[in-house]
Amino acid sequence: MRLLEYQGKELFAKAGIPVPQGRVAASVEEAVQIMREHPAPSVVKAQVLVGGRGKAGGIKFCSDAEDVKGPAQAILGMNIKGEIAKRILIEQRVDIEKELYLSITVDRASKKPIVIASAMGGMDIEEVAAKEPSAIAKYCVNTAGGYWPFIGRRVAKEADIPAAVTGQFVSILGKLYALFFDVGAMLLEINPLAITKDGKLIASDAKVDLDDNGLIRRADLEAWRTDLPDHELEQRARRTNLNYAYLEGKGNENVGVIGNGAGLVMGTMDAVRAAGGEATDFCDIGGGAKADVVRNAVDIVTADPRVKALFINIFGGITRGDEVARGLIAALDGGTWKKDRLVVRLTGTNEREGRAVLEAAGIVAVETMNEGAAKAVAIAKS
Amino acid sequence: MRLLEYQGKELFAKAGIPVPQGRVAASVEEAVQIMREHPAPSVVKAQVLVGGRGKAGGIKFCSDAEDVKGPAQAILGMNIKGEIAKRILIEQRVDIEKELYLSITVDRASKKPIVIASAMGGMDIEEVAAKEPSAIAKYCVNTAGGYWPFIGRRVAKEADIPAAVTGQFVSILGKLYALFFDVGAMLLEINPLAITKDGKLIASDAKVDLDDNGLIRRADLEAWRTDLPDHELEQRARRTNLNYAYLEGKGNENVGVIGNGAGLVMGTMDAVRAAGGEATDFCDIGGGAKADVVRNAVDIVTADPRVKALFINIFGGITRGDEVARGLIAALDGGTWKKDRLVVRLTGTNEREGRAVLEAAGIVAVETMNEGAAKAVAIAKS
Amino acid sequence: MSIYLDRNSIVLVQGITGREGLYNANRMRAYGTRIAGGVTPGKGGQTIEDFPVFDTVSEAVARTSATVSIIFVPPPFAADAVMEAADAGIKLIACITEGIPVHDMLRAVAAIPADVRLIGPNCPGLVTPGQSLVGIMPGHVFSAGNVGLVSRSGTLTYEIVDQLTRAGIGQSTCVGIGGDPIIGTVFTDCLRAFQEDPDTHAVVIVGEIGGTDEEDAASMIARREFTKPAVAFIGGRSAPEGKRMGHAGAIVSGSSGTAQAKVQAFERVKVPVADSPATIPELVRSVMREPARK
Amino acid sequence: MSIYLDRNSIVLVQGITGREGLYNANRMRAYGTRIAGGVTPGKGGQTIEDFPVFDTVSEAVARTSATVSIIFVPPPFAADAVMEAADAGIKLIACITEGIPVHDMLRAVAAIPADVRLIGPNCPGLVTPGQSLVGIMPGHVFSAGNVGLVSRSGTLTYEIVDQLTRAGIGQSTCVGIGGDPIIGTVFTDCLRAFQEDPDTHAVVIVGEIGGTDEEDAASMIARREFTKPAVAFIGGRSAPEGKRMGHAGAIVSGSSGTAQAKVQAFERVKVPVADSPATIPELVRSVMREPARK
Repeated sequence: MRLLEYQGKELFAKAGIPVPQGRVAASVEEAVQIMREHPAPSVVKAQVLVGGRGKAGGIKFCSDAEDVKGPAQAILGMNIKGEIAKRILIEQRVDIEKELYLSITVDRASKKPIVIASAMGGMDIEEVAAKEPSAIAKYCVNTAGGYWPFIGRRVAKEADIPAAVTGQFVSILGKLYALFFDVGAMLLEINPLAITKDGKLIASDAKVDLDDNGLIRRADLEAWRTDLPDHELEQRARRTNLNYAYLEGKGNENVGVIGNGAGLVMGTMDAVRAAGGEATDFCDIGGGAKADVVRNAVDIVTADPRVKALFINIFGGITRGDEVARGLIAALDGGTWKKDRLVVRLTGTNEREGRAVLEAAGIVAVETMNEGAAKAVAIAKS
Repeated sequence: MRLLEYQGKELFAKAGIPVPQGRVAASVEEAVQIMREHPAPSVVKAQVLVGGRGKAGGIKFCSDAEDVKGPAQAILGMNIKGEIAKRILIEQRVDIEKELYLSITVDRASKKPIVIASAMGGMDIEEVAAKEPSAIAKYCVNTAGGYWPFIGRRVAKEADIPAAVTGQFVSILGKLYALFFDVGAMLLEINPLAITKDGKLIASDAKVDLDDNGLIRRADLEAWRTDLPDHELEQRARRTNLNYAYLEGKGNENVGVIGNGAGLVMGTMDAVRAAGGEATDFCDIGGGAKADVVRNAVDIVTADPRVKALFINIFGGITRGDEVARGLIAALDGGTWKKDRLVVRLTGTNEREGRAVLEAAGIVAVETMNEGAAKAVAIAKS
Repeated sequence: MSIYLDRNSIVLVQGITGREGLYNANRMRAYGTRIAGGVTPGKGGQTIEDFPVFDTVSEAVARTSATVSIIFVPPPFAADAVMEAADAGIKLIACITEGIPVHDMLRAVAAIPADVRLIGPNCPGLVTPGQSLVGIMPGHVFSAGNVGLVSRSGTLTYEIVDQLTRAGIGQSTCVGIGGDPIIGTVFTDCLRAFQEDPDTHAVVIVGEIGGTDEEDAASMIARREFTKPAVAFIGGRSAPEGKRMGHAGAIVSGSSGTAQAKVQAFERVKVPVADSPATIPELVRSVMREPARK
Repeated sequence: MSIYLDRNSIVLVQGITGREGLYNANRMRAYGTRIAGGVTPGKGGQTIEDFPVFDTVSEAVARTSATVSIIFVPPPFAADAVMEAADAGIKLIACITEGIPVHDMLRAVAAIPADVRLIGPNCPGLVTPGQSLVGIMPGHVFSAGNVGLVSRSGTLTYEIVDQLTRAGIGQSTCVGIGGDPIIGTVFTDCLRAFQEDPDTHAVVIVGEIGGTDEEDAASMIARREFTKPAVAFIGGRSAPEGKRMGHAGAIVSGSSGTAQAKVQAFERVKVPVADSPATIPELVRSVMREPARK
């Protein structure tokens, strides 16, 4: 679950990490009220998850309550790379001397939290990595040992963080590390971590990605979820605990894909493309799905008007073929989707029972994934 | 730093460990007021650190505001094994079905926190260990991994904790473990951990020993220190950061002992006893002591009227002989102690310089520890 | 021979009284796996469908001499179950549970002793065909033979194994390592084990987008630490950047974790990458015919 | 030969710009120890009395190839310094600092890699006479020879070494393991090392009240894992129960940790226990004359 900048900064502030004074507004009136209460040179920032909002005009300046109207009006409702800015963050402007980079993320390879820092902040860290890899310091923290200040000193030294702010840097990293575990983060990124003209470190931006599975331990953070600007079908899927992603690319998406297991669904998407079509979605009903899950998946995937054919690809392990078949029949019975635009491939556990259920409803399952993909694409193009 | 029961229970309650409703009183009036506000069958408990207060009459019962006067009067000011009860804890009585034992302490051998539990609570755990060692379950927690509920389940199983309360037991142990690290404890002991007649676990007693060195991280707890009923000279020593223990045994203590390093001081105490005397104190000026520390040590040790001779035994490592000698001269100059009741042994780092300082003041240092002990005992007996 | 698991492995089922635990305990037993019983806290002493149930893993280990455990415990309690197994002396743990908090696993992998092998979590388990199945895979698609398989995916693995079996290519051991960001066993661990196993003559590596496990495996091959014939497949070539494909592991972030990078990494070390699961058997045959890489 | 430390050991001083750090750096250098420089965060690049100062241990290790570090850092920061040294690849760490929170050390010992030897904290360090001194001991009392010494005490150790040297008994290596409740190296670690060292012909074990380190050492001798001649001394025989003697380690709690129990443990395994430091040399001579324990 990715957070908007203002949410991330709220977490930072609670954790003792310095952030600029700021408040969030959802309307021009609120923005005016904020500037009336805190009249100071400020920056108005679109609260969106996509990158590049600055270039898209999502960051503007103002200095008083009158002055904020224009920027607020311009940004609220702005479409930035397909994402609508529903909120703006109004922050007091900070005089910046230099910009650093600091983040903590989960490192798959070492199975540890990894700290990444650079004295070249303000730009995308991947860009820095490409241009000047030696400007980046990385340190995998021994989870068992936890954070010790020496880690901050070592990273600061290796990243060429100015000596004058090393003390602050070490302290901020310690707090960031504690926050990382406290909220169950996948990523905490401060870019830029600004050095102000008077020598203070302050988090100018905040990028926070929380582990969805970890929210069982932090139900309080779940409340922020509604702020996320995902596709409507994704929101609906999430409410029903379905692994679904709405895919958007060249506009040629035409085959709805449902399968069990992320790998198989991705393989199915690949097979659809290889057959000349394009998947409209990624929909994984997971292991051990019962009939109602299948029914829900069919409902959501077929609610997408781009779907011209639906390909259901099940290889039963923990998932049982008969359960899937029953859910499918129920979805067809209760919905508007027609079985002539449906291709089913069913194999593995309880394959025979499942096929029997399908055949009783007049559906003949195909044998292989490639065969199913070809058939689905043919239907979609017909 | 050991805490009184009421202090320990305050920590338990904050950590979410169930304790009986209770309040502390320092006077009969306060006790009456408490019972007026909470009239219920209650127990009045002397707040002392020594064990065996029950047998000594330090635990009594009452049921209303009138009723509490007698017990309060009897216990407040009571001398229990040399310790004066300055406070009483008035707690609502709990109907106990069974008593368990639970503690966490620092295990030197494994270098880990060790959980100790038994279904035989209410008596001294050493007694249980002697009588029925199989009734005790021990588990060294991997500090790196931290506490996981399986640890509680395993300990509960091995200690034969009744299955009906295992869930509560696991939860309480988890909270106790978190508290252990939170406060930097050397020992957290709940004995008894009572099972009430209605099947609830509750901490009937609380024994908490905090790591003195850890208080740099928990200055808030330091405030409780004044409550401790140590000997007045020990309190004075602690305020000046001197490692001093007032020793009381058979009443034949006669030689004040000062040295550098706990081992050497203990060795000196042993040598004094071997020479037919007995040390009045343990006083370690530590490594690298400066002149003012020596002076303070002499002042405190000789403030004890039992001291008939003073034996200062220094083997210089990080401690420099000349510093010690200068402190000693200053103490003699500024105090009332006479050099004819003083024996000094000085060797190691800057030994020559130190001896020169002493000789200039008319003090001849002895060569060995045994020689010094013999001489000090002879003076004490003269 | 095989890796990790064979006909002598004695297996416990943690969460045996749950729906999936019991269902799969029966399926594993039917396959021939030596299931010694199960563990469910609070239900010790019971017997469920002839499986003895214990309160704790340590008790179960003491009574059954089990050294393998498979975990079907709900996400909030699953990391605890992993730690319990490791603490009790279990040496091979397959954690099937999906949805475990990543931070639970960060703590767990840091605390597990070095001699304990954890497969997963969020994995289908592992199988040594004809000997023992510890997982949720459909046993009938596997056949005994000399090709090892290691995969980040579950169902895609069955798909591929099915193709191998239909083509007459049997397997030594198949390991589904799971799709979570933090997993106990990665490609390189399995390749090291396959390298040591005389009965594994070639290996199929089933990767997917996200992370660098495939690149790490390719580096290991480049260093000649794995020298047997190998074939790879990468799922998710058509997945767009920035979209999470079902589990947190499968996501392309910027230039990292792309299918293209992984395909190139394997091709650089002369490991052919299949376009579709259907072509894998053919590639396996061809690499096994070739002289070994030197 | 020797244990842990010899003339080739290259040593860093953490906290070298502090009063004790600098004083002892000079003393160690005067003894002959190869002091490569020191570390004080924020003071890197300076030179203090010819010692180069670095900001971090990892930088110092990269520049000097040091493998040993001695720590003179104030208590709140000392465990951090220990971790920093271990993280930077230092293999032998002597932590002199007294007063480190026990919970800091609980975390530190759990996180230090197995191949790093930590001596202390709250210890006087160690010395291989005539070769290298890493600690705060007065160098002049030591003399090279074949008797190893391991002690929980600091100053009492000097006392005993002084007696040995005066009696003409030289030492292979003397290790002051420290008096804190949580220390990196215990008696049994040192005995294991002395057992392997051909130049150590006998060992003096200086224990004190509290804990069970002495009993553990005796058990090791009972198991024949240490078979060289040994002599013991136990400080604190006259200490009363329940009083903490200076440091948290030295306390008799009920029946555990008494001097009596420790004396008996050693006597049971035929290790003579000296009544006074003064009688140790004589006992050492007598055990070295006897045939080895079998």
